[in-house]
Amino acid sequence: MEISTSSYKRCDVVKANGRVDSYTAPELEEVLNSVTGNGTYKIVFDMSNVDFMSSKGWWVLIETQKKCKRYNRGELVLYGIQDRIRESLDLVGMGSYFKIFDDLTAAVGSF
Amino acid sequence: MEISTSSYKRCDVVKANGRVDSYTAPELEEVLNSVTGNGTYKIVFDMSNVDFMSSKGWWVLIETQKKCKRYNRGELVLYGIQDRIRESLDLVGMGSYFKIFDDLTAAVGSF
Amino acid sequence: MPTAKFPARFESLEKISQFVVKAAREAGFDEAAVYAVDLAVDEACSNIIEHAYGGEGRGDIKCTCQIANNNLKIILRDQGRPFNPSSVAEPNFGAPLEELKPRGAGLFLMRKLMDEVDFEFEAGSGNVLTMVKHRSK
Amino acid sequence: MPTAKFPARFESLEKISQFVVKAAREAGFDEAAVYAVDLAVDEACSNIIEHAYGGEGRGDIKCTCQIANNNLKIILRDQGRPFNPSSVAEPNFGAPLEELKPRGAGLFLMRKLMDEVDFEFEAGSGNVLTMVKHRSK
Ligand SMILES: Nc1ncnc2c1ncn2[C@@H]1O[C@H](COP(=O)(O)OP(=O)(O)O)[C@@H](O)[C@H]1O
Ligand SMILES: Nc1ncnc2c1ncn2[C@@H]1O[C@H](COP(=O)(O)OP(=O)(O)O)[C@@H](O)[C@H]1O
Repeated sequence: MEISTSSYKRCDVVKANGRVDSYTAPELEEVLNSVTGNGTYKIVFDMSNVDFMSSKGWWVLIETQKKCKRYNRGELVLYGIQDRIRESLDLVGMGSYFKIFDDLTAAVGSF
Repeated sequence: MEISTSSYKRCDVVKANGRVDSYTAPELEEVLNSVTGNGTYKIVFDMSNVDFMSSKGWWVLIETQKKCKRYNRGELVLYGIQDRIRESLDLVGMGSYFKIFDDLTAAVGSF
Repeated sequence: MPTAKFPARFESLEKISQFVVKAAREAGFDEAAVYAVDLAVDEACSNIIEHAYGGEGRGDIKCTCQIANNNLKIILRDQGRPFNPSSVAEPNFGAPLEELKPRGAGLFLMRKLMDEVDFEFEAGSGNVLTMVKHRSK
Repeated sequence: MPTAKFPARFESLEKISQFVVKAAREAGFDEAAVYAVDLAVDEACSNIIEHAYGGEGRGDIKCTCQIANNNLKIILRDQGRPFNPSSVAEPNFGAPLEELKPRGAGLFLMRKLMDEVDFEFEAGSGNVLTMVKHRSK
């Protein structure tokens, strides 16, 4: 898995590539923690190149979402989630905790 | 020429398609006037599908830029400008009046 | 009946994934079903490493894939501590965000993704987790 | 030496463009040079409609394209009022945005884009604008 971050005026876009599982989720957690640690709580998680995501990955996003939404200071939204991954998100019942965008510009433009 | 507008939280994206010349520039002017008339002064002009742009088109953008920048309330930025059109923009000497983005998300994210 | 043994480390998860994805494709599953099997096995193996072994590098995971009729049967064996899944409460994903506790999704997903999920403990041979996916589903 | 006549209306600009683009491609120009010719002719015809005729629907524009050696020569004829280009001041694009006046870009561009730009008035036959683009440039 590789992760890159792009900073915009109102938000950061964190883009992961590849597999998010118990092995790689800590890496994702670290990156997201450094983003929130820098005081950025408006985050787009770009999943367009993520082809596998286990519950460990979702938990990292849920914990980040908690931090972002605290004090109404922001939100983590998802972009580019692949159909089968989205199905598993809904299956596990976590779908309602995230806004999902099909378009990166719309995601960034929502902040 | 066709024109479409997408509204985001901080800005509108106005996308023109085809030819902007003396015949079609008034149409572009009308759309941009209605955007600024609605109180939106942060505008991305999406030129990725514009394949011809005469000085009449540039003047419409310059006049819109004046409105947008007044009172520091906003700005018109360009996205997706094709090489040859960009060359003519620089040639005519108007290049310095516009910020140019290669990426729509970055353009929207700049507001 | 391909079988493979992997060190019980998170690093192995990707290789285990490749192993079961191959079997699921050979079983003629569509990509949605392949992903379901892939994810269920990942969750199961993650639990084995984390909970049965209590951490990385303390044993192996043996994985067997059986294709029969319309079924793919995955058998995962480990030598960790026995586990009684009925002792685990269902996660509560209706709760407000702030109250979510980061656990309980793995088992829940495995059961949703697969048609049969069965944990057994055999003194001597250890834990045997059998998961079956029907092709129709 | 293809020649075509177009009604002096802004609607004609796209057809004039197609006509000269075809000639420029036949002359072997690369796409950057084709665009330069296209743009220069658009600016010129726009001016003929707006300034020489003082509006749409008051005459025609006759366009001739000559390919010779390494040159493309475009001749535009109209029956509008004569024009002395030396009377036109250069635009000032160094000015602050607020002070820019929306005029003077057309002529300026034509001269930058083409190698030769020549306006003549012949009593009887009217205005003749000749623009030449060398292939090398
Ligand atoms: N293979 C296993 N061996 C021992 N305990 C397990 C095993 N799998 C699951 N458990 C127990 O069941 C609980 C729920 O598991 P799971 O739904 O995967 O969530 P999580 O692993 O995220 O806590 C775990 O916290 C653990 O106590
Ligand atoms: N073909 C023409 N016939 C008469 N006057 C012209 C012609 N072309 C240009 N002009 C004059 O020169 C000025 C500058 O022309 P131009 O650089 O194209 O800018 P614009 O047309 O935007 O004013 C025009 O305002 C007009 O007064």
